[in-house]
Amino acid sequence: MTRRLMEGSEAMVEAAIAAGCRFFAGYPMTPFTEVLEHFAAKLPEVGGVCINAESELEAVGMAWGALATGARAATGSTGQGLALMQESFSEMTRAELPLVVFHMARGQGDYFQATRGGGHGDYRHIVLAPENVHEGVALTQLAFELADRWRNPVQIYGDYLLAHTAEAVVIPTSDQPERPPKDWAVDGSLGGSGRSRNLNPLGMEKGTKGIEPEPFWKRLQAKHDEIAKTETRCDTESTDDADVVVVAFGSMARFARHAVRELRKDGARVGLVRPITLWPFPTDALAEACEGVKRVAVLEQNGGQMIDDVRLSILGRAPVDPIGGISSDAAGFGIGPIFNPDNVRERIRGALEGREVAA
Amino acid sequence: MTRRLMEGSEAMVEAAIAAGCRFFAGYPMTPFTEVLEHFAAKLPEVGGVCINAESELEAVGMAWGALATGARAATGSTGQGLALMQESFSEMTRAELPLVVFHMARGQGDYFQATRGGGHGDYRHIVLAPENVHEGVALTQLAFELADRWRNPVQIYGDYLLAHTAEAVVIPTSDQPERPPKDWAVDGSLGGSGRSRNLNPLGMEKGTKGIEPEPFWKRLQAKHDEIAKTETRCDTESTDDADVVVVAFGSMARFARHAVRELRKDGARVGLVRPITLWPFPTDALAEACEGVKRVAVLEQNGGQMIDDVRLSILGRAPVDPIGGISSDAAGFGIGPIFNPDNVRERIRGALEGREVAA
Amino acid sequence: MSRDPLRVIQTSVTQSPVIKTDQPPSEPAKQKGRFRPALLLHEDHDLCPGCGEPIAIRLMLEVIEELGQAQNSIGVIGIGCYTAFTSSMDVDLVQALHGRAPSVATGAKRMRPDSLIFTLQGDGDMVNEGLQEVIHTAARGESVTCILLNNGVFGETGGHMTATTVLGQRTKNSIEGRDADYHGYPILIGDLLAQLGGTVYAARGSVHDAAGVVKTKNMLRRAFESQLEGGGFSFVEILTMCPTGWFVPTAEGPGYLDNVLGAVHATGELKNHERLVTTAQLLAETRPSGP
Amino acid sequence: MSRDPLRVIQTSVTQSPVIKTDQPPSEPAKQKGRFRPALLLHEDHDLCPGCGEPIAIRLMLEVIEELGQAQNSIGVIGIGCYTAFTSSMDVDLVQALHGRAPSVATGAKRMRPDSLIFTLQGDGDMVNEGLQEVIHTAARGESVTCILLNNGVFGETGGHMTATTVLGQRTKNSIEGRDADYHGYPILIGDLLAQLGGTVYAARGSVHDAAGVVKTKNMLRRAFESQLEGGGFSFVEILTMCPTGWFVPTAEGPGYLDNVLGAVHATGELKNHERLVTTAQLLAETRPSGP
Amino acid sequence: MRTVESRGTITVAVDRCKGCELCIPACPPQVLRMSTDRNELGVPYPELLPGCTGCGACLLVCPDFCFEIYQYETPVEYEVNV
Amino acid sequence: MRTVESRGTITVAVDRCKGCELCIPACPPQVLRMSTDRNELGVPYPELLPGCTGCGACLLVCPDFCFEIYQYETPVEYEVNV
Amino acid sequence: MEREILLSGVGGQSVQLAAQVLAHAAIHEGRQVMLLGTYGGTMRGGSSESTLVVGDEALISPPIVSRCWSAIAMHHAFWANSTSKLRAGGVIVLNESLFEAEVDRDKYRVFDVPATRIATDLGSPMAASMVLVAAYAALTDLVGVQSLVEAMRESVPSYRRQHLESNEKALRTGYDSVEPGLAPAWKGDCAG
Amino acid sequence: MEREILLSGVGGQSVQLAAQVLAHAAIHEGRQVMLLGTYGGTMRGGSSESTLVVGDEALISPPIVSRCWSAIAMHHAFWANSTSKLRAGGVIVLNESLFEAEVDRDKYRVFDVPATRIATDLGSPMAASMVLVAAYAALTDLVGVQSLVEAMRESVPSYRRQHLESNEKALRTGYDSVEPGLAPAWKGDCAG
Ligand SMILES: Cc1ncc(C[n+]2csc(CCOP(=O)(O)OP(=O)(O)O)c2C)c(N)n1
Ligand SMILES: Cc1ncc(C[n+]2csc(CCOP(=O)(O)OP(=O)(O)O)c2C)c(N)n1
Ligand code: SF4
Ligand code: SF4
Ligand code: SF4
Ligand code: SF4
Repeated sequence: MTRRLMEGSEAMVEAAIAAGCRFFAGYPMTPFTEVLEHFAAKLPEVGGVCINAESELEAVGMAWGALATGARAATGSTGQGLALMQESFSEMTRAELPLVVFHMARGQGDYFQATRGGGHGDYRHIVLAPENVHEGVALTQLAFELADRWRNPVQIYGDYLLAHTAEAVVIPTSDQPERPPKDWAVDGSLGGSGRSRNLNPLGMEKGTKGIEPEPFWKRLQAKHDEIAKTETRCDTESTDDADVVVVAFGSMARFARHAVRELRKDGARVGLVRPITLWPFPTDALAEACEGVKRVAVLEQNGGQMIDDVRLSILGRAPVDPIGGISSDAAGFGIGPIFNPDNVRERIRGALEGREVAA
Repeated sequence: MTRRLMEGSEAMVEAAIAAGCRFFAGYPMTPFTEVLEHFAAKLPEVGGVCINAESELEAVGMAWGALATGARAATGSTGQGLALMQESFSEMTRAELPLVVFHMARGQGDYFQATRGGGHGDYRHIVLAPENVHEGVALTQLAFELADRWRNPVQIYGDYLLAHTAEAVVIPTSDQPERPPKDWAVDGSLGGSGRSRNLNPLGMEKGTKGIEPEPFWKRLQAKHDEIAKTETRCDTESTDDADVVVVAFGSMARFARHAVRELRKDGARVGLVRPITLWPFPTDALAEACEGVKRVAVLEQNGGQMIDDVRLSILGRAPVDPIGGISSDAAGFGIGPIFNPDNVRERIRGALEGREVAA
Repeated sequence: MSRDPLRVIQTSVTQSPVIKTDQPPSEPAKQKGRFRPALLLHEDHDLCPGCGEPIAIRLMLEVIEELGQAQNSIGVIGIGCYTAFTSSMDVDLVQALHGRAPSVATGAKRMRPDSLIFTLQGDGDMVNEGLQEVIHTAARGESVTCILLNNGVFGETGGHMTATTVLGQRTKNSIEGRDADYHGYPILIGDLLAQLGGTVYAARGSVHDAAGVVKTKNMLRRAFESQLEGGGFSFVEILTMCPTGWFVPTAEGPGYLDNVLGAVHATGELKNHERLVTTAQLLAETRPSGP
Repeated sequence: MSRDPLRVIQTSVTQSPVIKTDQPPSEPAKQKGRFRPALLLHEDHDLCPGCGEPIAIRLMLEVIEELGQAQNSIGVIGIGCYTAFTSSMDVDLVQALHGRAPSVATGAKRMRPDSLIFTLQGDGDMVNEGLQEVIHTAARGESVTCILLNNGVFGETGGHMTATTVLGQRTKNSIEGRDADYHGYPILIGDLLAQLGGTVYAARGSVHDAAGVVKTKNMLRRAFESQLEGGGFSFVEILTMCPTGWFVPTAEGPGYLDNVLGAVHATGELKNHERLVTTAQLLAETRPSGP
Repeated sequence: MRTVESRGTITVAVDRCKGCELCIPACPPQVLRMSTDRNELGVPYPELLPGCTGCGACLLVCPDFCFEIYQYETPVEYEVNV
Repeated sequence: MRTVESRGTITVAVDRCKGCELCIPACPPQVLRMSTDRNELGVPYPELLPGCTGCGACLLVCPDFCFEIYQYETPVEYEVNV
Repeated sequence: MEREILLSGVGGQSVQLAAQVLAHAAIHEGRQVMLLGTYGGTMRGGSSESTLVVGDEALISPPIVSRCWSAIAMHHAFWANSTSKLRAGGVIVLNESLFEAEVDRDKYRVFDVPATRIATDLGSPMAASMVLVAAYAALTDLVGVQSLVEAMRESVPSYRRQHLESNEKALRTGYDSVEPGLAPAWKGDCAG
Repeated sequence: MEREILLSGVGGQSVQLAAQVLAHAAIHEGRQVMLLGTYGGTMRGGSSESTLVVGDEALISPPIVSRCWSAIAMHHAFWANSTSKLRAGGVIVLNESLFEAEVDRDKYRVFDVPATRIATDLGSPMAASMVLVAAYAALTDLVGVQSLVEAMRESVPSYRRQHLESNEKALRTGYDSVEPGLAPAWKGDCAG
């Protein structure tokens, strides 16, 4: 169990392979490109396959096929590329395929995309947002577990900083829990018997005529309700006596945590709630952590997206104010000037003082 | 101004053409297909062009090109096809193109897609949800006006019932308000002069080096804030003394209205709020209409999507309960058994009696 | 429904006795053909009268059975009228989205290189929505077999023009006939695929008559065999009747296919390992007098 | 950066006087060529040393100017390294998404049939992400001109394999060289497009040497002229150096282009109205001894 | 009157027939014709006249899986009025 | 010593040159060579020796728009040590 | 006042055309209408139904109704849906020539019209639905016969122009085949 | 305790390699590290910077810092960013051979190391960054020289294996070129 210095992209790829991922397909796009490159280099070494797909649409289709055979498989991109995969995402959710998606976003503006999706109909992906490379490794492995457990796609929402920051990490190897048998997958062996399978997103059964989407979709909805009940994950710090609770996820939370600790040193009563699962959103944990606070300050690097979920959790019991905003570097890759400890501390101080914080 | 019996799809196409739409591209998919068919038949008659695009991705791209030249242009599909257009949708919003989208959905499960989108980054479309064919005509014409006024895409969220129900309608002709000059469009004439244009989603200016996305995106955000302030539209009925307010949109609202009137006849204190703009959501109007109510009942044909916006409007001031649910016909086209006046009335009665209404 | 209910069926009524055909013969006889192929769970389907797709599906299932691949096959099915057969085809299947089957097949093949992996797609699915997928899959040389049911229209959505619709053909949105100036030219997908480096077998058959059916079955066999030999990409295009989408009387479907579609999308083998033939060459051979 | 900063530049040092070139000559002389084409707002750009794309862009802008189309052109630009030129090209432009330019050009052309509408795309953009768009646009016979800058890699994202990368070529994700079995075969996009009914002109040029540059410019002229004649789809593929993506020293770019890319994607006219030539035929003519 | 030999015969799933008539021209000896009756679906269906060779062409072209094919061990003969 | 005639000449935007050397082999009379000096960008740039014909090949292949081309009305002669 | 009319029959019986003719005729007479046709199955012989709502002013009824005032039945095959929605006292006009199901004649006001026979007698059996809607119009006074004729001329697609004459004859004959105004639509309130 | 180190220089000066060597060496000595490299511009000669945080336990610092404890400067060109973040009393180790900017020697603890000259003297001018980080390590006791050598062996990519020897020599010479422990990293609290 040696620690190795790895950028987030490499560490997560190693974690995926250690978790049994044997297929990857993707199309380059900054800052996701390195994830693809590492899969391309490392998967063949373990007998896996990485395809440099000709487009994002083809990448997600290839992952679909690999998953259908029961393999652990993944794809990924940035928000732009994932936008192209939205039809597949919603239908793969309905086909109950355990897809894992590496989303290396250009910032946090894709929160809605990740949590509400742009596919059609009712469906949800589990969305995990690591704060740092260590957690990137852990959540990558969790992603494969959850995907299989629920037969539902899981997205890992990272960004440029997560992909490119190197830390000394340990990749846990195969002390994985026993995997559930994939008695739904197709291996081609069941034809000619009347027990052949039809892996499809419509609830269509072999030997019957027509489809019955309503009961099928309701069953999926019930599954999503169950996931929402059992799979929320949340990290809180110093919320017990807090006047202001800061809510932040992913890389932004790293800066928020640093600022909260510094401000605490100065005696400020400020706490942090960090949703680890963006969906299901940790509504209850957040509500509990914010009981009695004077203000909830939402620090997100976008025009205001997660704040909806925060408000839905607080439901008017305290003012919920944005202290983040759109922030971008010149290349548009998502490392905006908001990623600055002083800047973040000033924003939080503003919230503590009840000032309105300009985006 | 004769009234003519037309299905929603035909009426909306005629309304679009009367509003000056001269380009359409689409790919068939039930229940959107007839919109495409009518455009294909009618646009050439007025010197316009309708292309039977080879896919949804190509359809939206063609509309992009037509819009760039300053033409009024549109595309459309069902939620599935629109899922494929998500990358274009978000980037067209950033390129400030006045796209109109005819979304003939398979039910109401695409509320999130329409209001939050599946593109990347911060962007919004104006979403108009007609209740019937008459309003379909009016909102189609409004869509083209709003798209031009704000240089922002506008979606019309319809469904199978809107597309296929025939009503006797009048198509208002060119008594359109004066159109703002499109001093941003490209007609090819500005080259060689140093004043040529570059119509792009990145805020890139001619003659400069590099891009500056942050101020550009912040300006768009400010525009969206402005739209949110000025363009909400909402229809309320019998809410003044209501114990229960039902919130419903589009075709579902037709059934809700019918039920509310019948229940009022029986003396029940029930009212209706119908968001006409799904984005911007009429938060204030809804909050006002629901002041003092015992319960807000959300009737939507999906697993619970608009209810987020309703709760964000009510913010805990009254219980907000779902009384709709997933409901589909066998073909999955979206005419589920929930579209039944008795059924809807019973659900509302349940809300009046404080019962939990099963989906 | 293209069938005009008022049309009176013209049959040559002779004085001959009509033979009872409601049950197997009582005289000693050997059964040479069954209602349905072994790999079909039941005969029922909702496809239109005179549709060519069920005929093609029969062939495909027969070949899978005959090659002993019933328990070693995964089909990836597109979206079109033929999709209705996913509940009755007795092989393992994956339902793909409209246009996306070749990529799905690719992922499956890479994880199960020894299985027979095929796609079943319509022309709308493969040549419109998913053109890029099939070309890249062929160029990549994936050892999968893509089967195209080409009727020159979107059957399922009501008979609109596709990228294979031939010039002059009437469809729901080219009601005066496909016009090159306004609608462009049809794509000879077989030619595009045959010339790619990764393609080992490509052929175009038809089910408009019994001879065509027999030839098409052989093409399917050769395609699957190429895949099992592990060589690369194989492709069979099958011209099928869609009287509904064509707005022609049902019984005229085969003739329309032969005279209209077949005059452009000529049938024959386009590539068999080294041998490469273009559709133009096939046309010159099989219809020297022109369409 | 592919350039090794330690590499010593070898130039043949003679005893000749070095001529001052920091300003125009004082002797009477006629200016025959300017730094930048008239339709470029400034010379600065961030593309790598030895990149072939700026050379191709110069040609394109010169032809537009020479045809008198400076004030009648709309360019639709894809996403790749060349996108950086959108701020300096002095023609009206529409920025398209990666892969989507041909459809955007289609919509623009249909609304402005008299304008010169062209796309500028890389091989990743056109032959990977947007393969289907350009093929359908050609088949549809849209009177637009699609210009492909083909360097066989995704330059912008760091030199990964594309659908035109030739066998054996080293790229960032085919580091041992493109292997047909694992990565498949390159697509000769010009051949696919040339044979479509809607295409009137298709050619493949190169900017690896001055003769190639001159020929390529003529191809661009013929393509634009075909469009202005209203005939249908026209296409010019231009092979460009990407020393960065190829992992070769900058100065070796032209030679690598000629010997590696050019040996597969042979240059020449593929279609000029009725005359259709395949790349295989071009190769046989221009490189009879083989690559 | 003349004698016609049937080397084979068929069974027809009449109620599955959709009346498309594809089988009629497909039959090489031309011994299929459409009924004047209509089946459960309301359409005419094929009737067999003497002279079937058991070639299976009808089966090959029928989209509705209506045919089974038999070959007699010994041909069967029918008397036919011409 | 010998005399070399320049029928044309060039101006070079030295500080824009990225040192790619594409112009060197492109020059038909081979009168360009890379400098030993480095420019603002830190790279060598082309120097002109006598014998330029003003053909413009360097301009055609330069990706950085570094060349202007002139043709002399009367050729200019240079003395060269060989 | 709003009147809901459910038309039903077997695919191929021109049920949708009949509904359109009724709808167009109502528009001619200044009324509001709403019409939604639904088809079952893809094969000939599947169900063909249509819901038509006619009213004086802006309609409140949604396009799918739970209860209706009247029903027109070309055939008994897909009749169950209509009968389940009909209010007690509702008006039924049925095609006596083909209709073979039980109808509760105490609960509903039932009128039997031998539409197919009348149409066959006129030499155009396919015009039976015209006969039936015209009879319905006469019985209920929903619309006049002249409006029906004009509406039919608008509704028949151009490639069926040859049927205009026979359709007109069918409408007029059907209209005259019953005693008018027995079940008036626009007097009194909604039955039941 | 956490120590932030900003390394900066011009592209081509092996700044990123130097940062990695320092990071790997810290890992060898059981510490937590975090490293983020950033590059400016696409051309040679653009900025090359790296932020390295080394600490005893789970790090709190985010990958971009506002204030730092020390800076290593290979060149003055992109020095402004580092200097703006340095805390008063912060440690600066600079490449005296090339560095030409003004530095406030009252506010910071500045150490001049002629790294490029030393490396050139050793016959490998490209190893100047090795000299400089080793000198830094010695001055701050951040890591030992043996760790540096091993870290360098891990960090150099396989196609640069021929430089292992010269790099090692550069590290050892750099380490010995200064008086060790003058600005200890792990004693006392964060300066300023
Ligand atoms: C993304 C997407 N767009 C459109 C559709 C609607 N659609 C379903 S089937 C079909 C046409 C199928 O045509 P084809 O593939 O030719 O098969 P056929 O129906 O003729 O057998 C279309 C357009 C869809 N399912 N998905
Ligand atoms: C949908 C989408 N996927 C991926 C990208 C990322 N991307 C930007 S440029 C590029 C490669 C461009 O390569 P090419 O078109 O060959 O042009 P070059 O850079 O070589 O000039 C890629 C993959 C993108 N912008 N959009
Ligand atoms: S529409 Fe055409 S393809 Fe579809 S079932 Fe009918 S005949 Fe077959
Ligand atoms: S990466 Fe390649 S294509 Fe891009 S600028 Fe550099 S050399 Fe040119
Ligand atoms: S081919 Fe089949 S379905 Fe068609 S008429 Fe003959 S038996 Fe009936
Ligand atoms: S071609 Fe241009 S950039 Fe390259 S060395 Fe010559 S002058 Fe410099």
